[in-house]
Order: sequence, then structure tokens, then C-alpha cells
Amino acid sequence: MTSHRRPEGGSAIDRDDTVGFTVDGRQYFGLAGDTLAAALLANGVRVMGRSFKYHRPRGVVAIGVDEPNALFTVTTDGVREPNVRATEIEVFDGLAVESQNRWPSLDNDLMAVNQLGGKALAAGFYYKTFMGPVIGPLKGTRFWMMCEHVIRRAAGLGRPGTARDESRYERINAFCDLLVVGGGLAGLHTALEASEAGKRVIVCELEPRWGGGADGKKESEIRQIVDSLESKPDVTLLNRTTVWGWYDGNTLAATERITDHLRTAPEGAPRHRHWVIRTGHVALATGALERPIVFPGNDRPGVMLADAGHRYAETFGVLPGQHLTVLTNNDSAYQAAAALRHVGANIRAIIDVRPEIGAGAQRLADRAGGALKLGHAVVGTSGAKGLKTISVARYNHQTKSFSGGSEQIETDCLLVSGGWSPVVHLASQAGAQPIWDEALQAFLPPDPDKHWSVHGAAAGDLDFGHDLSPAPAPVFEIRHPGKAFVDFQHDVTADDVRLAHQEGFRSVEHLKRYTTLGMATDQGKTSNIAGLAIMADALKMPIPEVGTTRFRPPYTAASLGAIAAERYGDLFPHRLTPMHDWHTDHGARMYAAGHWERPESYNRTGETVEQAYVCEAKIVRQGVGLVDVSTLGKIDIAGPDAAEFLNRVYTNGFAKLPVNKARYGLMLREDGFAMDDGTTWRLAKNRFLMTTTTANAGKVMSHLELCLDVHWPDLRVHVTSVTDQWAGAAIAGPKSREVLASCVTGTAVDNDALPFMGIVHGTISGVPVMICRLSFSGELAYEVYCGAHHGTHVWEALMTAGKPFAIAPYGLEALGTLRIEKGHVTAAEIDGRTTARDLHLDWMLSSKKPFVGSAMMDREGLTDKSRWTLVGVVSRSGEKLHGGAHVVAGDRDEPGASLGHLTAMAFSPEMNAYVGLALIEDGESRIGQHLYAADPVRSQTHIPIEIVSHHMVDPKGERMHG
Amino acid sequence: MAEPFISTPVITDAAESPLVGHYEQGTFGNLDRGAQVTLTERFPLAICDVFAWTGSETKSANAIKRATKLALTKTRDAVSEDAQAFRHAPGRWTVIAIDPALPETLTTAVGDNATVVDLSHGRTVLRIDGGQSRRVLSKLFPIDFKSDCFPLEKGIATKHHEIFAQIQRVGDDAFDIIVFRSYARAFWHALRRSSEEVGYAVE
Amino acid sequence: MQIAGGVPKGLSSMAEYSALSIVKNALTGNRDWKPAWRKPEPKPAYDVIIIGGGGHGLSTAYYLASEFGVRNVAVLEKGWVGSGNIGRNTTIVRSNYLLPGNTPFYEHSMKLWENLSHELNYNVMFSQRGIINLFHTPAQEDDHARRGNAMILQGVDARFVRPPELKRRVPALNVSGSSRFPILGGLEQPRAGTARHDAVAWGYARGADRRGVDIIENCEVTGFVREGDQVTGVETSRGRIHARKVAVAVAGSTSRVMAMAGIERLPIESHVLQAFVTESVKPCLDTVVTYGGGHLYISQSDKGSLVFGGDIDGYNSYAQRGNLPIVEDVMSEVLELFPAFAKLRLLRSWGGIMDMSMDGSPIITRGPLPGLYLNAGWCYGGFKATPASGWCFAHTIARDEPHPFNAPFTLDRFHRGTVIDEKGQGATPWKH
Amino acid sequence: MIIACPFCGPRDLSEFTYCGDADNLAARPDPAATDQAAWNAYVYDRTNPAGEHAEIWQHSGGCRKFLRVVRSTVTHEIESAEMVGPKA
Ligand SMILES: Cc1cc2nc3c(=O)[nH]c(=O)nc-3n(C[C@H](O)[C@H](O)[C@H](O)COP(=O)(O)OP(=O)(O)OC[C@H]3O[C@@H](n4cnc5c(N)ncnc54)[C@H](O)[C@@H]3O)c2cc1C
Ligand SMILES: NC(=O)c1ccc[n+]([C@@H]2O[C@H](COP(=O)([O-])OP(=O)(O)OC[C@H]3O[C@@H](n4cnc5c(N)ncnc54)[C@H](O)[C@@H]3O)[C@@H](O)[C@H]2O)c1
Ligand SMILES: Cc1cc2nc3c(=O)[nH]c(=O)nc-3n(C[C@H](O)[C@H](O)[C@H](O)COP(=O)(O)O)c2cc1C
Ligand SMILES: [Zn+2]
Repeated sequence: MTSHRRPEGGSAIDRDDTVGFTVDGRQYFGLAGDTLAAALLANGVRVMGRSFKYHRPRGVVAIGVDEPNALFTVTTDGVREPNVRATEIEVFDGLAVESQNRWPSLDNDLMAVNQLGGKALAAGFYYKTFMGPVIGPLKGTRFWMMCEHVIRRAAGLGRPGTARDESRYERINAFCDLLVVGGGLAGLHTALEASEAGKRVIVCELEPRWGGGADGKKESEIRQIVDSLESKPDVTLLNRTTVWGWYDGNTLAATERITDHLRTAPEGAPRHRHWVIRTGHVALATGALERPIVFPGNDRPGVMLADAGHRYAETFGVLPGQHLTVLTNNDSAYQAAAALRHVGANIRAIIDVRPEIGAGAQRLADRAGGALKLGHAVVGTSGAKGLKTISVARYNHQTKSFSGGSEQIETDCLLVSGGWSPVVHLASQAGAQPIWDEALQAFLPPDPDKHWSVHGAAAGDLDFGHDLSPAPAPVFEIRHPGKAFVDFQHDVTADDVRLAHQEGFRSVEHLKRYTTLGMATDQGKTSNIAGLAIMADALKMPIPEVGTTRFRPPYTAASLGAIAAERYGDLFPHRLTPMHDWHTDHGARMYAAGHWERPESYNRTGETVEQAYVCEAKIVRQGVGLVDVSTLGKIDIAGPDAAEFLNRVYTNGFAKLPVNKARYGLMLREDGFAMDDGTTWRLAKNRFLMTTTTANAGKVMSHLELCLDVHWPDLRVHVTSVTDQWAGAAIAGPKSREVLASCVTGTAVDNDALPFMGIVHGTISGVPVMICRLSFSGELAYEVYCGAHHGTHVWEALMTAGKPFAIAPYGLEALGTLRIEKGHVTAAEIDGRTTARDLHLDWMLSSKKPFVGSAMMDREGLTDKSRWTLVGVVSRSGEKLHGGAHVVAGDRDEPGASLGHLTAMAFSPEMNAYVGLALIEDGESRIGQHLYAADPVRSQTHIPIEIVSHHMVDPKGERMHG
Repeated sequence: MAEPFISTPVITDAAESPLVGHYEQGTFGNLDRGAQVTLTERFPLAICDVFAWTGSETKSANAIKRATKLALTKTRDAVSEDAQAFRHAPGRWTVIAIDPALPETLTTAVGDNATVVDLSHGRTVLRIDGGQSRRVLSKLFPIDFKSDCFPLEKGIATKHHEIFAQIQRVGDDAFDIIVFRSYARAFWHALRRSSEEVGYAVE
Repeated sequence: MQIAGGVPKGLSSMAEYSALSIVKNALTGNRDWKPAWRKPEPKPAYDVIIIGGGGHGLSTAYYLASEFGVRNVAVLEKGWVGSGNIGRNTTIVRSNYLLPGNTPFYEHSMKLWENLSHELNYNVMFSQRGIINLFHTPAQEDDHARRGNAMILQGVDARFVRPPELKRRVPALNVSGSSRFPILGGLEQPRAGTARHDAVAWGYARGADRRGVDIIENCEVTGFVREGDQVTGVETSRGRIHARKVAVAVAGSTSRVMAMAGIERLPIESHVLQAFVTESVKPCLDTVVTYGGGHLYISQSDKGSLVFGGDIDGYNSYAQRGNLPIVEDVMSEVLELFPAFAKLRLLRSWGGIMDMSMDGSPIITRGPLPGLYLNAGWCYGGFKATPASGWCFAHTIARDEPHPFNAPFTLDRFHRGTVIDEKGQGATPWKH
Repeated sequence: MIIACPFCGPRDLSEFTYCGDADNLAARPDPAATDQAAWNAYVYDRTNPAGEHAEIWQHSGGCRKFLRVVRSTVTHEIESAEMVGPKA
């Protein structure tokens, strides 16, 4: 293969540093500083990809983020990254990439038969067929799904993998006065000026190198500015950093690529860093992108953007071909031609659709050499795997007519320039419409406001050098028979655009959706303008009236890993109770409850969870057990109006609660449904400690704060979350008092000193504790609270004191069993849809005072007799019940309608049966009925049950009061 | 009207840091330029929330000042050798001291002017110091740590992930981060991870 | 081979779509394809005007004409057909509801979906690839069982899948048990799936048009014409149009449009929901998966993009674009489930304006004024409802009474307290 | 989005929790009153304007105070943010 590398030149490459890399296992060599595209071009490789639909062979057309064709999969440590543009992959020794969307190989892709579908595969064809037969085995959606299966495999680009990506992604927050997007000359100058005025500046440039599209002659100027910026403490220069999203409040998102181009990453360095930049002002200096012209055969490998060809030579010392031709509608391509000639390229011809050109262009044409064919156009190309010849005909771009025959020119690279489109994407993300500029035949950014400005080429300030005009002739398509591509990657042709028009899909947004124009990985950077120009032509409307499709983040695709940085995997936030290590050291299986981790059960070797929890529950009912309740929400409520405040937020009264007593309370939402329950302890006249369920701790806290700040600012009450301050352990069981008596000092714990719902203060093993006698299990029980740093110490002291009584720790499962037996409710029953009455908590609804929810709780929907109410359920067959099973009246074959469902189940050692709680239609009246618990989705069981009162064990509460 | 202080007072010898078993001393991460930040846990400390009643903010600030000998005013946060305090909400301060008697001292000092809530057990204080501390913190919080935006002694409330946290600047390059005790281990893990790039020492 | 559904006699004779017609047209250079629907000028009056050319408005028009014999109908769309939420959703179709008020309605919708491509002679690419709702704790397992059992007892398909099957069917899913919320299993509705959202809008538009309905784009309703309380027409950007009945199906714009009719307050808030697609990749996810440890729903389109979404941004908005924190949250949930996808790349994100109701369930009703009909409150679940919503709304408009399927979806259920609250969040619409 | 908390200064959206329509919350009926219509309207009905909207946000990851924020629901532009409740 011929080398296309010039003997000299190439600002980015290091000629002394040869690197080896592989494509589909085949070895190539490039130079350090090369992109994959440059290195492959240097190796004479032309086919770098296959298109989406027709699997046509494609070469590289661009040099940057607008590249639609040359996509590869990069695999690092077994993790695949599909669809990476060859123009963005920096080669290093050992780089291994894979081509995509081809089988068996890039050069010979059997899927290319799709091309034979030709016109039948035109836009919208999917919608018109594949409906399948209306009868028979393929009716309904079957036939389509069969076809879809094949279509899906043909579609898609690169193949993703299944191996976990172990790379590190990091996030960082930044603040500045000025964010400069784009490190070309315009951006660098803007940054310099601002930094000299003392501003805090961040400059982001997506390329590795500074300077953007600037001419090679500007290198020292660029170096100087960069050096000067680097020396300023308040300037942050970020290369390989793409600003991709502009969000409200001048918050911008950027991705910095830190290690992708390195063979080995430095310790601690993330692969990508997600920058969230909050800035006073944004300076957009994002440059302009050259756009191609649509003409038949324009997708043959070897057809390339003129500026790209120019820059491959200048930056990488690579010629895009041996015999070059140029097709243009504007002056900028003359510069490219002249520059390429200067580095030794052979320019065969310059074909310009314009009948005449200015002196500047003429001078460059003379320098470039080759035939200058004004008023001509390319009407076709040929070449099997790459461009060999082009056909050129005389063309009048005003009348769009051809004259004379066509002439063949041999060329292996056609450089095309269809004019320039300023990069308006970011400015338009927030919704502002870009503005059409008739002279430039391009959209310019909308009018800036005080939050942003736009500079350089992005502002339409296209300066190609003196004597050259930035204004192109308004030619977007050379219409001539043959497949002419508008969107390369998605194989959208000019005829597809016209077909969309013909079928009524005339809005640009319809055009996009019907043809998929602009929906590929390049998001239409090379195709959108041509597409809408062709539509405008069909509609006989000016381009601005057709408008553009909406710009959306991200500007270029951003890795999911970067955006998710530090929010997944082992960095997911979690909270541990003070006794966490003790639990895990003693065999506890931990259970993820929101942010918290809680012991589920303590599994002695070989035990199942059920064996463990039954054993633990038995120990509590018969002896004594200890459970960690530290995760309960705890709120300190203080102030002269604290009791009044509680009266308003709880359904029941708190004003008369004596000091050192606790009370069970229920809260409703404003709409009258139950919200949360818990006990509240009066520690002093004006000081309460409220507990909430673990799950609702945050919600209740905010609710209280809202009530105080928004509804009742006149109340003198302070609320403070003290959840973390206290470790809590509930000691429960007939022996619990004896255990406490043996270890608590400073207070008595007998029934007189510590009656039901009483509170005392004492010490355990030298540590101050607060003890409240209350019971969730229904047994004689106490909650022992101490400072969290003392949690393990007190827990261990209780375990030691309990040893003579065979104390055992119990987990959430056993706790659940005990409360089910007692008919105590939790989140499974207070599920946001139940009322106090449904849960038999209507005794807590005070009629003496209004409270949150009182005005709404008696509406017909909340008092309807057929509502589901809480009952107990006992398995009559001894079979295991399942939470989530439904209660039905009929047998397995004809279960009938659901009457409600089991909210929770457990094996009750006390009743020696599987029991549960259920919410069922008119529950009260069904007590004593024999029904079934049906779980068809999971266990397929259909278990005979008896409906009982939800108070299954010790309904009178004698044990806990004892 | 002052309520008796509700005590889970003092930290006894039995007190245990949440980082026990997870606090490994040494130097870690990319040490090409040495350890550019130092991480420490400050334990044990007395920590209180002081919540002034409307109209009593100045009196409360003065009371905190008296109790801690900090150069505190109603609007100015303060740091000394053995105490620190910052206003994290209107009329509301976080006060930290080495003296375990802080909760009682404060309760007495503020009298009826404010509510004092002892949080000594409920919070963990981690310190980061060193030239790259701002960069590390920037990875964790959406807060501007630049010197003039985050002056010496200032304290603020924010959050990490969904979890409440507070930060006070205690030195030129030193910041104390105050997190829930239950979250301390997960946060410590994140803090260490974020420091690896610049190299860090745990003292 | 394809057998065409057939157009009723006397209606538009526009070309029937079929494999044959494609080949025929290809041979003639695709010159004979006609517009999928006409671009008529508005007439001065109609029997029924439907405001909103989204999925629900178009399907209502279609069923009014095809099922209820009401053909003198116009659909008024302020932009282009499908520019609203029908054109920007994550395309999930399912009927796996928990509460009895919802199930029959969504199951009716599912049945209509199953024959929709035929019915419309338009391939809406409904693919019954199943949905799997993952659960991660025993309590969540019970919740999912409760839902699955409710479905089965009402005749809807549901099954449990366990990690080994999950691993086989969704190889990239992290079922290792190492994650923060290890996967215990999933509730699958095999008949659920996805459809090509735009095609649904276009198919209904074409189907309605062929039955005589006028679909009028770029026609924004700017006011109502009333005689006393009675609504008798609308003012539009293309002039006044009279109608015997005016039906509102404008999703996120409900409050704005109803305010023009003098209804200033409704149990609805407009909130922005974002959605996301990655770049196209080869098939790697052949079903729809939802995450129980947070809020994420994800599938892969036929083009190969992963299509997914999560929570709404959570504040009132009419802006059709969201903010960064939710983007970060949603990506982290993708990676929590699929740690292999960290190197896949986000291609595009966008937003839609949801009509969030106070209980998360819809409203399909007569009123609140005489001559006015309201279809709203779809939150982020109205795509799947498109067929049944149109069908029931057409019934309600034509017969002046609801069908039993939509009888629970009244406007007064909020005040009466007969809410249908699938999430149990009460009147906080941004939490549904 | 950035909300300028009068106490904490400008802070990121992620620190705030939305609490709904401020004018509606301010119109909470007298709890002792049994005017069901007023309660129904308060709990369920919203004006939901396109444009200026007064709303309550809690600075939950900050000072935890509630702010009355006037914001455009069309542009997300924030006009003002004021503290509600007992001020200090
Ligand atoms: C990001 C996102 C993801 C979603 N994901 C799913 C999903 O996976 N599954 C699911 O079932 N649902 C989903 N939904 C919800 C679903 O898309 C909607 O509930 C449903 O499309 C709403 O009904 P529609 O199609 O009629 O609405 P729209 O398509 O919004 O139609 C309303 C139409 O009314 C028009 N209109 C408004 N005002 C006027 C006026 N004054 N005059 C004339 N016309 C007017 C609008 O332009 C619009 O075209 C999602 C929604 C979003 C935004
Ligand atoms: N190639 C061109 O774009 C081009 C075209 C015409 C003229 N010029 C010459 O270049 C000068 C104009 O320079 P300029 O600075 O306006 O444009 P420029 O093209 O030189 O620089 C723009 C830079 O912005 C970067 N960029 C774009 N979007 C970005 C994003 N989202 N995040 C990060 N970086 C992003 C690009 O990579 C590029 O380096 C003029 O002097 C003109 O003569 C260049
Ligand atoms: C199911 C689905 C799949 C999509 N796939 C793509 C895609 O592959 N490429 C793309 O650019 N956009 C895709 N989009 C997004 C659309 O381009 C567009 O952003 C979305 O419909 C909202 O419209 P808007 O951005 O014009 O407001 C998809 C949208 C949906 C709903
Ligand atoms: Zn604040």
C-alpha cells in the first residue's frame, strides 16, 4: 500500500515515535499524535465504516466531531466502547480497535445486499408493510416481531459488551466568571482578554490541541496565548473537554477525557471527568463546521470535506489522496487546494458551481494548479471500494440545469466544500431559534443576552484570508440521477427527503422522524442544512421559514459513566447504625432499606432465614431478645408551643401527656389518608422526642418544618433531626425487665418506676441511657437509647447482662413476625392509600381538635363501607402464606374477584401457624370466614385461610402492660 | 422557662468512632508530587446545634461567644484552637468544641434565648488540609471553595449525594466536613477516593 | 404475505399499504405515494372538534369515525401532528396495574394494541417483548407479587422471573448480588412491549383522515365560543370554528387550554419529564426493564438505541427541557443495573410536559361545562393508553356517558375521595 | 437551575426540594372550618400557569428554610426568592 504520509509537516505528530495498533487484528503503524483516521489514511486505508441501513462502504469525510462514517469499537480490558469516531481516537502503542456493522469484514460485508432493496427501502417503508396476516399463527404482532428480530440484528452500529466497566469516572464542580467554549483563536483571545481583566476563566477545548481551525502560520501566536493563560492562577485550561450541555442558570456540563489516549493511566486518574460548570457568562467560540454538497455518488470513500483534507495534511502530514479534485460553492476550498498543493499534492481539478470567482480565489486556483472548471458540477462518481473517477458536467446553479455531456476525471480524492455552518448548537439548546443569514447561507446563533456572547467563526465571522469571500453560492444539492446522500450514516438520500415531502411529512421535524435524517451519532452535523434546503426547495419556501430541528444536549455523545460519576456502584450513599459491625460479626444478613442497612436475621450456620427468624421470635416471646432500632427517625421538638404543635400534626392529643411519658401518635396527610406513625416522648414540659418510621423520617421532618415555616409561623417551636445522635435498641420479652434490672443503674425499672409508656434515665455500664417502656412486639419491652458513639458498648452490655436469660439478637424478619401477630401496622399497611379507619386506628382520631387531615378524612371515598380494612389471616392447611397474595372466595379453578391482599406474612411460633395481615373489602364483617390466599404469580399456591381479627396474639395487651 | 438540658451527655471512654476499622494511617494514591492533602478524623468532639428564638439571635450569638470564647457575632463565624462555630441557617449555629461539657455550658449560657440540641454523637467531623483540598472538595460538593467565596472561618450547610452535610473553613487550605455519623463511613470512602488523584495522607 | 385490513366503502381511496404496494411503487420510482393525510382548510363547523393532535386526540377522532359513526370531526393541532408527548415518550406499552380502577382500562388498551397495525393498515411496530419490573428486597417482592396477582385475577398475563432467567435473557444485567440493591427477581408481563411512537400518531392520523376526519395542523386554539355555559366552538389561529361538542386532549397543555374556557383550577400540574437515547448499538436488551431500587425504565429501540427515562424533574414546567441533576440520577441508575454500559454514550436527551394529576390516574369525562369533554391527567403513562383512551373518550363523546372502562376516571373523584392512587403519594403530583 | 437562597447564596438545584404552589399553600383554610369546598380546592386544585409561578422550595440541603420562589414555568428564569416563615 502506498504511504500517504508526507516526508515533512504535521504539527501534531512526533516523527520519532512510531506506534503500533491493530484494526480487526491487523497490525498498522502510525505516529504519536495521530488520530486513528489520520493513521489509517497514512496507511492508505479508505474504507473505514459501513452505513447503517444499506451497509455501504464508507470512508472518513471529516476530521473532527462531525465525522459520520468512520466509527470503530475500542476495547480496553475487555470492556467495549462502540461507535468511537476515528477522528477522535488518538493512537498509542497497543491500541486495538474493531470495525463495525459489517459481516464478515469491513471490506466484504454481506449485509450490503440491503442496497439491492433500493427504492423499496425508501423512507417510511417500515410503516407500510410487515403487518402480517390477520389470521393464523402469525396474526397479531407475531409476524412483525419475527421480521423485527432480523431487522434489529441488521441495525445498530457497534456491539456493546457485558463485562462490567471498572474504569473510574469522576465528577467535579467548577465556578467561574467566564466559561469559554472552544480553544480556537477566537476563544483563546476572549479568554486572554477576560483573564487580563482579572476574571476567573475556564476554557474548554474538545480537541487535544489548542488553536482550532487556525492556519498553521498562527502556531506561535497560539502558543503565546496559551502560555500566558497557563501562567494565570485564575484560569483553568481544559483540553480534550467537550462542553455538551447548557442547562438553566448558566450551568454547563462538560466531559473531560483523561486517559483514553494513554496506554497506561496514572494512579488515581479517572477515565473521564464530568464537569459541572456554573458560570456568570458563557463565551461561545465553537467555530464553524464545513458542510458537504449532496450529489450522486457523494458517499464513495475518497470524498471528503475540503477543510478536513487540508488539515489532515497540515496537522498530521498525511495527504488524503494522490490525485485530488475539489468541488466547491465558495472560496474557502481554494485555500485548501493551494495549501495541499504546497505540501506536494497533485490537484487535478477545481470544480466550482459558480460561473465566476473573485481575484483571491483565482490567485489560489493558479497556485493550486489543475483545471479550473467554473460553472461545473460533479454529477456522479465511480470506483468499487473507493473513488476512482468523477463525472463533471456544465451546470447553471441558478436554473439548476446541466448542459453538454459529462467529462470523467480520474481522482482518488474529491474534496468538497458546501459552505460553513457556525456551531450554534449550545446556544440553541435552551430553545432560542438560530437566525438564518442569507449571505453566509447559514444559521447564526440567536441574539445573545447578558449571560452569553459568541465569538469568531461561531458568530459567522468567517475569515478565510484577504480577498476571499465567506459567502457561498446557495447550492446544497446537485440534482442528477443517482443515489445522493444527505445523511451518510443513516443512508438518507435526497430522494427520501422529497418522498417525505410528497407523503405530507413536510415540517422539518416530520422530515427528521420520517426519514431519520439527523438522528445518527453525528446528530446531523453534516446533513441537517442540506436536508432542510432540499425540503425548502420542494416546498418552494425560503430556508428560514422551514426552520431547523430542535437542538438538544449533548452536543456530542457523552459517556454514561461520566455523567453518572460517583453515584453508582460502591459509591452509592449508604448509612450504617452504630452497631453495624457487631451485626455483621454475628452472622447477620443485612437488608438494604433505602440508604440504611439493617439486620434481617442472624443466621447461625446452615439455617434458612425462616428458621432463623422463627427461632428469634420464639426467644422474644418466651425469653428476651434485642433488636437494633437506631434507624428510626428521631426529631427533637422544643419550645413553648411544642405540645400545641403536636396536637396539630397528630390525630390524637398530646397536650396532656405528662413529662416522662410517651404516646403512640398517628399523622395524616392533608388529604385525610394516613401518613406515618410513631411514638413521641415528653422529656420535659416543652421538649419532646418524636420517632418516625425509618422510611418516612425525611418526609416527616420536612412536613413538620413546612408546617412551622409556612402554615404556622406564629408557633414557637424548634425542630431538629437527631436521628444520628441516638443509638436505639429494643429489648423485648418476658425477661426483659430482669435483664434491665441487672444492668441499669441510677434508676429503678420496676412497674412503678417504669410503667407502660414511662421514661427513665439511668446508666448502663457507665454510659448514660434513656429508657422508654413501649412495645412493638407486644411483649414486655423497652427501648434503650444512648449516644450513638456508645451504641455498641451498651448493646454489648445488654447482651452480657442478658446472657443468663439466654438473650439473643433478632432482626427485621423476627420483628415483622412479632408485629404481625400483634396486628401492628407498618409501611406495608400505611401505604399511602389507607385511612386510619382502614387500619382500626380510628380510636386515635380526636374529635376535640382539628389536625392535619381532619377536614378531609370523612369524605365519602374515605368512609365507604366496602373499603379494604385490616384483618388477620391464618393458614388453615399449614401451608406457607405469601405476602402479596390476594384473598379470594373461590377455589383455584374459579377464584373470583380479588377481595384484597396480604400485606405481610410470617410463621407464628406463638400460634404454630402461618399467619398474615391483610387489607380486604369490608374486612370487619368477614372475620370468621373461610377464604383463600391465592398467589398465582409466584408460588401458585391457593391456600385455605381463616379471616381473624388483626390482634392475633394477646389482644388485650396484657403482656406488654404486665 | 429554660428547659433542663436533656442529657446523653459527654463522651465516655466507651465512645467509638464510626470509622473504627476503616481508618488506616499512611500515604495513598498518586504520590508523584507527594501527598497533596491530609485527611484526619477529629474524634471525639462536642457538637451542638443552637437555634435562637426569633428576636434573640444577637443574644444567642453572644452567649455562644461567652461559652466558647470564640470571636463570634450574629453574622460572623469563628474558629479557635479548641472551638468553632458557624451559622448554618438564620439564627442557627453549629458549635463544636473539644471540651465535652459544651452542651451544658451552652444550655446555661443561652438560657431562654435559644434551643440547644446535643449532636456530639450524631456527627462526624473530618478534616482535609493541603494545597489540593479545594480540588478534592470540588469533586464532592457543588460549592465554590475559592478563597473569597468561602472565607476563612465561614461555615455552610450543603449535601453530599442526598445526605445533609456541613463544611467550615478552618485554615488557609483546611476544611472541616461535618457529616451524619451513620454516613461517615461511606463519606470517608468517597473522600479518600476523590483524594487519590492528588495523593493523600491519613494522619 | 400480507392481507390488507380494508377501508370502509365510500371513504378515501388512498393507496392501501402492503408489501405489494411497496414493490409496485418502488418500480415506478415511488412517484405515486400520496400524503398520509390531507391538509384540509378548516370548515366553519363540525359535529365534534378535538383539540390536540397527539395520540389521544387522533385516536379519539379515529374511533369516533370508525366505531361510533361520527365522521364530521376535526382535530386541531397547534403544531405538527405528534409534536407533543406522543412524539417524545419512551414507548412502553403495558397493562400491569395494581388497582382495580385501572386494570380493565389498560387491558382494553392492550387488546387494541395487539391488533392496531391491522386496524390502521399502518405498521406501528408494536413489539410484545415483555416488561420486567425488577425487585430488590423481600418487601418489594411482595409488592410485585401483589401486583402480579391482581393482574392474573383480572385476566392479565403476569409471571415472576428469577435471576438465572434474567441473566440469560438480559446478559448485561448485573445479577451478581454485589450491587447495592441486589436483584431478587422481576415481575414480567410478557405481552407488554414497545411501539414506534411516531407511527402511532401517523397511523391514527391517516386512519382518521381516510374516514373523513379533518386533521388541521398549525391551528392553535386560542379561545372558546360559548353561549352561556354551553361550549359551541373555538377560536383558533385560523379563525373561529363551531362545533356541537368540543373535546380537549392536550395533555401537558390541559390547564392552559381549559383556562381559556374559564376553568381556572384543575387537579393537574404540568411537569417536565426527560427521556434519553444512547447511540445505536447491536441488540443487547430484548425486553423492557425497570429498576425497583430507584426509578428507571429502559429498552432498546429497533434502531439500536437504548431508550430510557426516570423521575420527572419535579417542578412545574412548560419548557420541554429538563435539568442536569435528573440526567445524572438517571444515568447512575442505568449503570447500577448495567455496569457494562458505562462506555455507551448518551446521544440525545429531551423533555416533555406531563399533565400530572393529583392521584397519578387519568381523567376521561364529560364536562366540566356543557358541550365540553375532557381527556387529561396522563402523567408519564399515557402512551400505552392511546388506543383505549381514544376509544373510551369517543364513547363518552358520542354517547354522552362513560364506558365502564373509564367510569372511574371522573373529575369529581378527587373531591369525593375516590382517588385511584397507584403510588400512594396523595395530592403531590410531582411524586406520582 | 440555580436558586439564590437569601441566606446561603446561590446554590444548585440539587440542594432544593419542591413543595408546590406558594399561593395555594398560603390559602390553607382554617382547620376548624368545615368548608369542604375550600378544603377540596386547597388540597386538589391548582392554577398551573404557563409563565410566572410562585412556589415554595425547601433548601433541604442547606439552611432547610422554605423559600417563596417566583419562577417562570416557561423559561425557568427565576425572578425572586424570599424566605418564608419566622425570619431571623
Ligand atoms: C419523556 C416521556 C416519556 C414517556 N414515556 C411513556 C411510556 O413509556 N409509556 C407510556 O405509556 N407513556 C409515556 N409517556 C406519556 C405519554 O407520552 C403521554 O401521556 C401521552 O402521549 C399524552 O397524550 P397525547 O399523546 O394525546 O399527548 P400529546 O402528544 O402531548 O398531545 C397533545 C397535543 O395537543 C396540542 N395542543 C396543545 N395546546 C393546543 C392548543 N391550544 N390548540 C391546539 N393544539 C394544542 C399539542 O401541540 C400536542 O400535540 C411519556 C411522556 C414523556 C414526555
Ligand atoms: N475550521 C474552522 O472552523 C474555520 C472556519 C473558518 C475560519 N477559520 C479561522 O479560524 C478563526 C476562527 O477561529 P474560531 O476560534 O472562531 O474557530 P475554530 O474553529 O478555530 O475554533 C473553535 C474550537 O471550538 C472547539 N469546540 C467546538 N465546540 C466545542 C464544545 N462544545 N466544547 C469544546 N470545544 C468545542 C473546536 O474543537 C474548535 O477547536 C478565524 O480566524 C478563521 O479565519 C476557521
Ligand atoms: C423512542 C425514541 C427513540 C429515539 N431515538 C432517537 C435516535 O435514535 N436518534 C436521535 O437523534 N433521536 C432519537 N429520539 C429523540 C428525538 O430526536 C427527539 O429528541 C424527541 O422525539 C423529542 O423531540 P425534540 O427533541 O424535537 O423536542 C428518539 C425519541 C424517542 C421517543
Ligand atoms: Zn439556604
